Amino acid sequence: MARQLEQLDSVVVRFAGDSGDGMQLTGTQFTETTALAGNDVATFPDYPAEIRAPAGTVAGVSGFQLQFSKETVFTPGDAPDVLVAMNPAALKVNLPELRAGGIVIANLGAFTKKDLEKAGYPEDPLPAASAAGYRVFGIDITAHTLRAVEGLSLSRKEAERAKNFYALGLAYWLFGRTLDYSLEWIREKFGKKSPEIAEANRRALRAGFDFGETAEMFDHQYLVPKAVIEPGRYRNFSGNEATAAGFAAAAELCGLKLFLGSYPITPASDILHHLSAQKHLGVTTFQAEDEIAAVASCIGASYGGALALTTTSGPGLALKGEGIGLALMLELPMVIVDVQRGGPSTGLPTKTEQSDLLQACFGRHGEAPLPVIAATSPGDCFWTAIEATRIALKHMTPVIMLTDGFLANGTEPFRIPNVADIPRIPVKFHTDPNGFLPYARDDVLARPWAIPGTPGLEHRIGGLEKEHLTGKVSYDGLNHEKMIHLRDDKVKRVADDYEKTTVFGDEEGEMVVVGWGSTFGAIRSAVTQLRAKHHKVAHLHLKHMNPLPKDLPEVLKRYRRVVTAEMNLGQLALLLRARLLVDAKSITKVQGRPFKEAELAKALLAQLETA
Amino acid sequence: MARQLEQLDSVVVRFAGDSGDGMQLTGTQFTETTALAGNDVATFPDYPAEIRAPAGTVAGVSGFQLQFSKETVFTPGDAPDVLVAMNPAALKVNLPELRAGGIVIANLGAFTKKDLEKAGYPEDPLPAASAAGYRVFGIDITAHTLRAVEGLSLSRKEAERAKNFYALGLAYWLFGRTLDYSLEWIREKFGKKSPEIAEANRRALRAGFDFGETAEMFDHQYLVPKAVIEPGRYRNFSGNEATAAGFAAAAELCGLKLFLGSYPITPASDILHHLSAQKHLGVTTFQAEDEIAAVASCIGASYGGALALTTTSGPGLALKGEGIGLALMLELPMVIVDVQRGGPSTGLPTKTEQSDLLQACFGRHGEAPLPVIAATSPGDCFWTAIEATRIALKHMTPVIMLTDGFLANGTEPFRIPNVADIPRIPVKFHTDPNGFLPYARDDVLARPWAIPGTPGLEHRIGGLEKEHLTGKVSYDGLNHEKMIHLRDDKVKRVADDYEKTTVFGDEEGEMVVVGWGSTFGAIRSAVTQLRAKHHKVAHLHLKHMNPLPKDLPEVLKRYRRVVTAEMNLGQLALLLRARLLVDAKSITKVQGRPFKEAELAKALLAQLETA
Amino acid sequence: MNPIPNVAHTDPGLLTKKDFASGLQVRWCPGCADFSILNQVQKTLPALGIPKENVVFISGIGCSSRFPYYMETYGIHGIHGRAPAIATGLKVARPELSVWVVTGDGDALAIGGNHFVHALRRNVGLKVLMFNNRIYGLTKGQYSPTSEFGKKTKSSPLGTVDFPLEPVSVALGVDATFVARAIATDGAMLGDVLTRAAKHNGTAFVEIYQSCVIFNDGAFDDLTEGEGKFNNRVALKHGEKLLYAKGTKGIGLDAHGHPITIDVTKDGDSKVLTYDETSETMPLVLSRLGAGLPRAFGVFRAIEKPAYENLVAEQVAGAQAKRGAGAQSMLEAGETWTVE
Amino acid sequence: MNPIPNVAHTDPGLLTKKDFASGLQVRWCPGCADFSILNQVQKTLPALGIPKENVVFISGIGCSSRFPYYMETYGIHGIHGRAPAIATGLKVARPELSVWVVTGDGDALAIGGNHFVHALRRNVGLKVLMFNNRIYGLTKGQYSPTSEFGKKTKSSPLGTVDFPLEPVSVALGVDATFVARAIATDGAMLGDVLTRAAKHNGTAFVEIYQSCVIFNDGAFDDLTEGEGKFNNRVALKHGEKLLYAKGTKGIGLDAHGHPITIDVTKDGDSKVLTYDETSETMPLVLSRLGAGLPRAFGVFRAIEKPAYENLVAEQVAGAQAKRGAGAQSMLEAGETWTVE
Ligand SMILES: Cc1ncc(C[n+]2csc(CCOP(=O)(O)OP(=O)(O)O)c2C)c(N)n1
Ligand SMILES: Cc1ncc(C[n+]2csc(CCOP(=O)(O)OP(=O)(O)O)c2C)c(N)n1
Ligand code: SF4
Ligand code: SF4
Ligand SMILES: [Mg+2]
Ligand SMILES: [Mg+2]
Repeated sequence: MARQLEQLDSVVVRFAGDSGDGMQLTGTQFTETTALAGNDVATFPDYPAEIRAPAGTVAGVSGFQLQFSKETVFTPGDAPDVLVAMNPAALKVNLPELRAGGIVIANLGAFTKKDLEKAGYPEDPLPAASAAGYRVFGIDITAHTLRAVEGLSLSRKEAERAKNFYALGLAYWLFGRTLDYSLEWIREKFGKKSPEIAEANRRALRAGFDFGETAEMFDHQYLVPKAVIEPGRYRNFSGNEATAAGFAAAAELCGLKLFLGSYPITPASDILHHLSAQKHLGVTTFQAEDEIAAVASCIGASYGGALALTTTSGPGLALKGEGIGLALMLELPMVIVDVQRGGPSTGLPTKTEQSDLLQACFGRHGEAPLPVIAATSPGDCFWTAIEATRIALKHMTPVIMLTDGFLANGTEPFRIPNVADIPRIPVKFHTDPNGFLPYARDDVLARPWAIPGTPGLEHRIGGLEKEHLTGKVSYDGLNHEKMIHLRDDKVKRVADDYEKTTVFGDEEGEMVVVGWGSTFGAIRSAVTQLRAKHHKVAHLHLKHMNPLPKDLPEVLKRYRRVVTAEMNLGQLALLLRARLLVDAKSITKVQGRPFKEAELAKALLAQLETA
Repeated sequence: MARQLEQLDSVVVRFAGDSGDGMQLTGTQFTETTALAGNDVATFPDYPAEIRAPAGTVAGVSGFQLQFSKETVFTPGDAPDVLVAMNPAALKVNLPELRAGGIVIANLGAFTKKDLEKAGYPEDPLPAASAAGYRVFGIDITAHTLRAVEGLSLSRKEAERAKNFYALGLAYWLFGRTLDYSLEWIREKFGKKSPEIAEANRRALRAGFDFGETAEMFDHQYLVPKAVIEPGRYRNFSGNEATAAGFAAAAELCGLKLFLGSYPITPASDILHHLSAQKHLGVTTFQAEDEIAAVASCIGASYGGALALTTTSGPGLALKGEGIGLALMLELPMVIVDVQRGGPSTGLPTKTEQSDLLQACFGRHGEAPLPVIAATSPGDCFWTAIEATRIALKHMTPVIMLTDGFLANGTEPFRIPNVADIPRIPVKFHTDPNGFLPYARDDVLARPWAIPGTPGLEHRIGGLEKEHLTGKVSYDGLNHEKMIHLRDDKVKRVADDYEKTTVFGDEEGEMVVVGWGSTFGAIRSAVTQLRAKHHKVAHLHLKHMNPLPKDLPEVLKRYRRVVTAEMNLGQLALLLRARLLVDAKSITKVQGRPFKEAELAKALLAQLETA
Repeated sequence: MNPIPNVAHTDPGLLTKKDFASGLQVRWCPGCADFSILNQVQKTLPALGIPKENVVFISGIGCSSRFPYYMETYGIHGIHGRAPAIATGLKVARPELSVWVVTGDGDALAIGGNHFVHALRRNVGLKVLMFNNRIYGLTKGQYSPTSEFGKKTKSSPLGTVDFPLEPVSVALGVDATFVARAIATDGAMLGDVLTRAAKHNGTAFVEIYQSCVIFNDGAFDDLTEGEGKFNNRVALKHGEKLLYAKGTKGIGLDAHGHPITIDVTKDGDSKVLTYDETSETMPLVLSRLGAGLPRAFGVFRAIEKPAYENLVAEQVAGAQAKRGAGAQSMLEAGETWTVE
Repeated sequence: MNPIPNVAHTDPGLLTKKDFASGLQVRWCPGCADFSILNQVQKTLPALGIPKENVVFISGIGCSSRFPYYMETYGIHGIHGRAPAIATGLKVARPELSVWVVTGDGDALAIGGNHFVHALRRNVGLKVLMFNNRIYGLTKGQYSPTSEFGKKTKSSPLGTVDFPLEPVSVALGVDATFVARAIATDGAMLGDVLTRAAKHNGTAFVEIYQSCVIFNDGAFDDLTEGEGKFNNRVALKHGEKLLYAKGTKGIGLDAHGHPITIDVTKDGDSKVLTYDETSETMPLVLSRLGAGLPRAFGVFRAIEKPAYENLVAEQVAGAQAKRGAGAQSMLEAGETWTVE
């Protein structure tokens, strides 16, 4: 049957089901096929907080949303156009977010009375959804899958598990994709190890696709034309993968051994996982007994001449404060990655937030300044890792790199660079014993790195205040003040290397929206919307949170209003006010989820309407 | 011989010697006698960083400075008028600070060649000091003392140890004091236990006094008339003693058991020492294995219904960050005292600084606001402890109280209040199981305190985000945002109870100098000096650092300039800029020592001269 | 004056297992051995004669540390590793409460190792239940301080190079007064140990082998499956001979004091050690049974020593009795003078 | 590519004690036993055959932790309690260095207890010297985790109610591979132990009794003064009988494996234990010698086990040998596609 082929600029799809339903895999497969087909894509996986919440309950729902488009995509999209709901709980959690008139594909096989009860539905919600204007397609995916895999020697449980591939197949059909990529993936992943399971998944995938093609259920297929994308080789990159790869590349660029000292914590653990699988690159990973030991081990490793890295999330950063203070006093290079999550305390550990900015800037006793930089997208984590390393090594200082749960788990297509083409990071250990002074300073105020094993440079350093040049313990008040200022100036000089601050949009005008970190996409989209409505607005996205760019005051001055959009209570706004004395207002959202483009656009519009 | 009696408004005396010379005792005795004689007094003890630096070296010098006056005294004074130097090292360290033409009393017995060498003097410095215009009195205090105690059955070492009383006696004579107070003290302290030592000290004291009277060395005696002091009973109070007493009193005022969980750290340890000696008041002290355990034990104690207190200094506050975050999430009352010292890292552990303000305000992950208050003088630590307790209990929140090394060890005469006359601190445990909701809120947004042991109120709390009202774990984004705002509002409401902000000096004018903490005295004096020169300036001293007083913007607006004076790089200025968007400039000093009145006055004057 | 409510306590005699279930849906993975422990704890509590409102469960972070939510008692779900310190504060402030700590092998021995050790050496009256699944469950499968050497996990894809801790040895090394080991799924054994732990004066440490079906399935199969139950386990019973393998084997000592197996069927049981849980050294030896010897379960050590919270309270009470005073006394201590 | 300088090392054969003195004025109190240890360490090092530039001393905070400043080697004066963790990072990054940790009883066992324990159980090749003066010296006299029960100090004016830790037991409880105890002022004993510690593969833990003349004077007098030297001390010597009191007494075991005194003059030495420092249990027993028995000194345990840093390095080297690659491989892992 020939269907109507509708062309769309962009589509948002969300796959949702129980944690055990394999929705993350479905989402990833769909994303990669879509990217291969030439669309630009952004994703947002959303896990439940519990390891295994009771099956079928609202707490156990796992979701994966993606947006793909013929234009550049900055966010995983606001409201899904299509929701695949593998059970009633998934429907319950996700239906409220679907756009008006959106498509629901529901697995009727999981809409039994018991399932409805577990989800807390008194009755079947699908009729009401239809009545509310959603286009609801109820399909017994479970039964169709079981039928498709009949004859294979699988338990019922194993057979049923293929149903995510059925849903995937159907989704592929709906958007005119081919099955090639996933078929190849199945072959590689299961082909040898479990040929029966491979076959089940293959059959389910095809069955889903064929159902779309055959059954007279759908009267539309959708086509999203190819985006114009910079030529090159691409991959999907999550922020945590990109961070791990970034530091591996940075180690190569500076020629040092990468030493990761870390203690597992959600959502940062994956960086440890990725890097612990890279021993063949010469990477050393040390799973410490706690976060304090992790940062302390980095102090030792850095003193020994390694590229020292520690990765954590908010609670871990809190624990590392004292150790970072020592690193700063010793003026040893290292990078501390904080993958921010919902706080305070244990907070919402699997959700995203940007609320550690002030802790990163001020969370140490004494005058303890250090550079803080933030990644703006999953792929940008790669580049930010290299930049953090560059700063740490050039300026002999610990550097805090901020990412967040959204960046860490979200993915985006990433153009693969050639590591060999990236500028090296020069490092020179001091070796000359002649007139060696451990706290002498070069033109950026960095002190020499003199590592154990070098004859004639034996010296002692420590957390007590040290004498300028000699590094000896000094209790002298004037020396202390001098050193406080030196350390402060040293960090300030990091800004000398920044590129000129650029904005997206109008070079001057009504409003500049300042963002940092993972809100990049939402702000870019919202500002684009506003500009389409002929507002003179711009988007300025900060990467360097401390020190701030020197030309920032001058840029901000060109706009009547300065507004920040942040997933906290306005921490960047506070920083801008404190440092630049600009009346920055903030649009905040602290719901464990990124801004939606529309809600942000609306909030920005409201700002424009204020006096 | 009759001497000329010179009347002075105020005098600054510094006693200095080797750590083993007993200068702290000499200083304390002199202070108390002086206070008893009716002067107002402020003191500044200055210990060496080492336990026992090598005797006779510059590193081992211990000093005690005091200022006494017929007016109210706000600081221990800038430059001493009189320096008592028990050895060359003491002279070397302290002479540069003596005011031009000041008096030096040097113990010639310790000016041997070897002593001079240890202090790093190539030759006897006394002639040069005379030539430089100081009035130098060289006396062989050691020999005089030994002669005075001849005949007692003491070792030479014991005999020599009395020489600080000789110096004290001489100082008493110089300022027309009586020996009564110190004689009584010697009797009480040594009378029974070691009558020989008591006798030695007595004889040395008298010998010093008599030497002044008899020898024709001094042609002046000095008289500082009595100050007009509020009637009442007084004592000398160090900040740490006052803090300890403040919390003991607070416990009595609220009727709760005081639980102190602490880990020793300079300069906070004395609070632990004082309170561990108060078991007879029902005080429980727990010396924890580290600072994290200390704050954690407070969480347990507070959950159990005790008044929980933990005391520390900067590095300890850094370690407590995560625990404080939990307390904040559990909304349990407790007070965290940070006796600030020189940072960052181990820094200058025995010196004073005000550089933990931003850590106190922002040093936790997530949005984690809490009240921060600061004591302004040693005696004020008592009142601040009570205020901190009041806020913690009324608003069910952890409160950070900031003092510093200068307040902690410095003393001032303190008018002893009647604890019975201090307003009670009302506390009510929740007991009614009817409709009990652990996270319901009262009019100040405080939640009920329902302690274990109460039937029917069994409930679980934790660090995960909790549902409004029920306190159950909630992963809901909107609830999270609501709770973030509730916790923020709760802390903001603390400001509803503040008294009107007052200033010293002009109600409007050229400049308001804003201070906090231990700079009170220096700022007050400097502003007084400026006002004497007819500048329209005022001094505003903040006690509540977070939330700031609501009327602060309006008060600051009345002045053309807002200037802070702080012992850091301008942390309060940063806070004022961030919160109030005022262009606060800061005068900073980070030398491990408080401002001098004169240097501050000069810096303020310079501010007045800027555009 | 003390506003701590002086309440009439509920009658513990009326309590049943159900009274200790909070009603919250239990959210461990199906098959997780944590369920068995929850079940056994809820079974054990009613028999202890403690009013429910006097029971407090305090935990850190981890799958195991979700435990307090499922108990209808007072409880704190704390931060990672700090439960023993939180519990110490509570127990010292309120010695009359029954305070339980629930923790995992990571929570107690990685980040929380220090607080764990210090609670034990101080002999604070806490019941510390450590669920040992030899893995970090909540963070999805990294190795823990009790993971076997060479284990492949998410953070050790080539196998760990960390030598594991033996929790019972650690506890004995810091002079814990009550040390026991049990298996989550062996209800009878666990129930006995829990009851004895609850009645112990001072810190009672109970290591519970708990299988994590998701990230470390079958970790204890050699002890729970088939003949392993008999051949690989020896039960510690105070005053009884150390027999195992259905009585066919026993544990003795060689001349150097090293533990050896004795074939009882051949050599009789005269050389078999009679277990003494109060011995200074026997528990140490039994905690080190190496290759060829079974693992010991039950109570390793139980000795009498004053509990910390009582010592604290007695010192305070003693001081008060000698010299009761008010805070005014602190203000008036030392030298004072009067200005008229 | 690795810019770590490939230097010609100095000849360790030429080193003397003086070469290890930094020349900085030593700032402990006159009479402090820390001086004795410094002296002994500076004496021991030249004989070890290690180039001076390869020696690193890492400490925490405390009087003892000032140690690195006085050594003409590399050194870090760290933060309180974290020296073992700092040292672990260094040793793992640079296994060829000789890394020493100097710490106090507070630094190692109070705030630093966890790092201490984990360094030991991992068997990181560190030499950990713990100066045990049973007090916090630097902060002027509070009790420490090794202070005797009931001790009156600044923070325990009525006496402590904390039971102390026995550091050797703690170390054995976490399976340390080298555990020893010495007395600061007994140069010969300390020298022997330091030399053996330095040569040990893996963590060597040495507890050193060190008298603090200011805040805990005479703490070890029973072991160092008069007849106590003989009657209250037994020296552990591998393969030799455990004799003391000038050979008149010995240590044996009773039938339950409990240590007992044997009167050699009466009963001969046949029942006296021959010490085995590689035994699994004998060091445990010797660490628990209670009332009526002497304290043991010397090497309690010395066993062979691979050092952590070597295992780490071998794993990395093995992986590199199998599959050397550049970071580019991480970028290209997984699915990629090309846009033309
Ligand atoms: C300060 C801090 N660091 C790290 C974490 C992450 N974390 C939570 S639980 C856990 C380990 C859990 O292992 P275990 O204690 O064995 O408990 P299980 O889940 O196995 O029961 C970790 C590393 C955290 N919550 N807080
Ligand atoms: C985080 C932190 N907490 C507390 C302190 C204070 N402090 C310094 S050394 C010390 C204890 C020292 O005792 P010990 O380790 O026995 O060394 P000793 O001085 O006796 O040699 C303490 C509590 C600190 N420097 N840092
Ligand atoms: S992850 Fe393991 S320990 Fe955690 S709930 Fe699941 S089975 Fe239990
Ligand atoms: S205080 Fe004690 S340990 Fe510290 S240097 Fe002095 S004598 Fe030695
Ligand atoms: Mg575990
Ligand atoms: Mg000590």
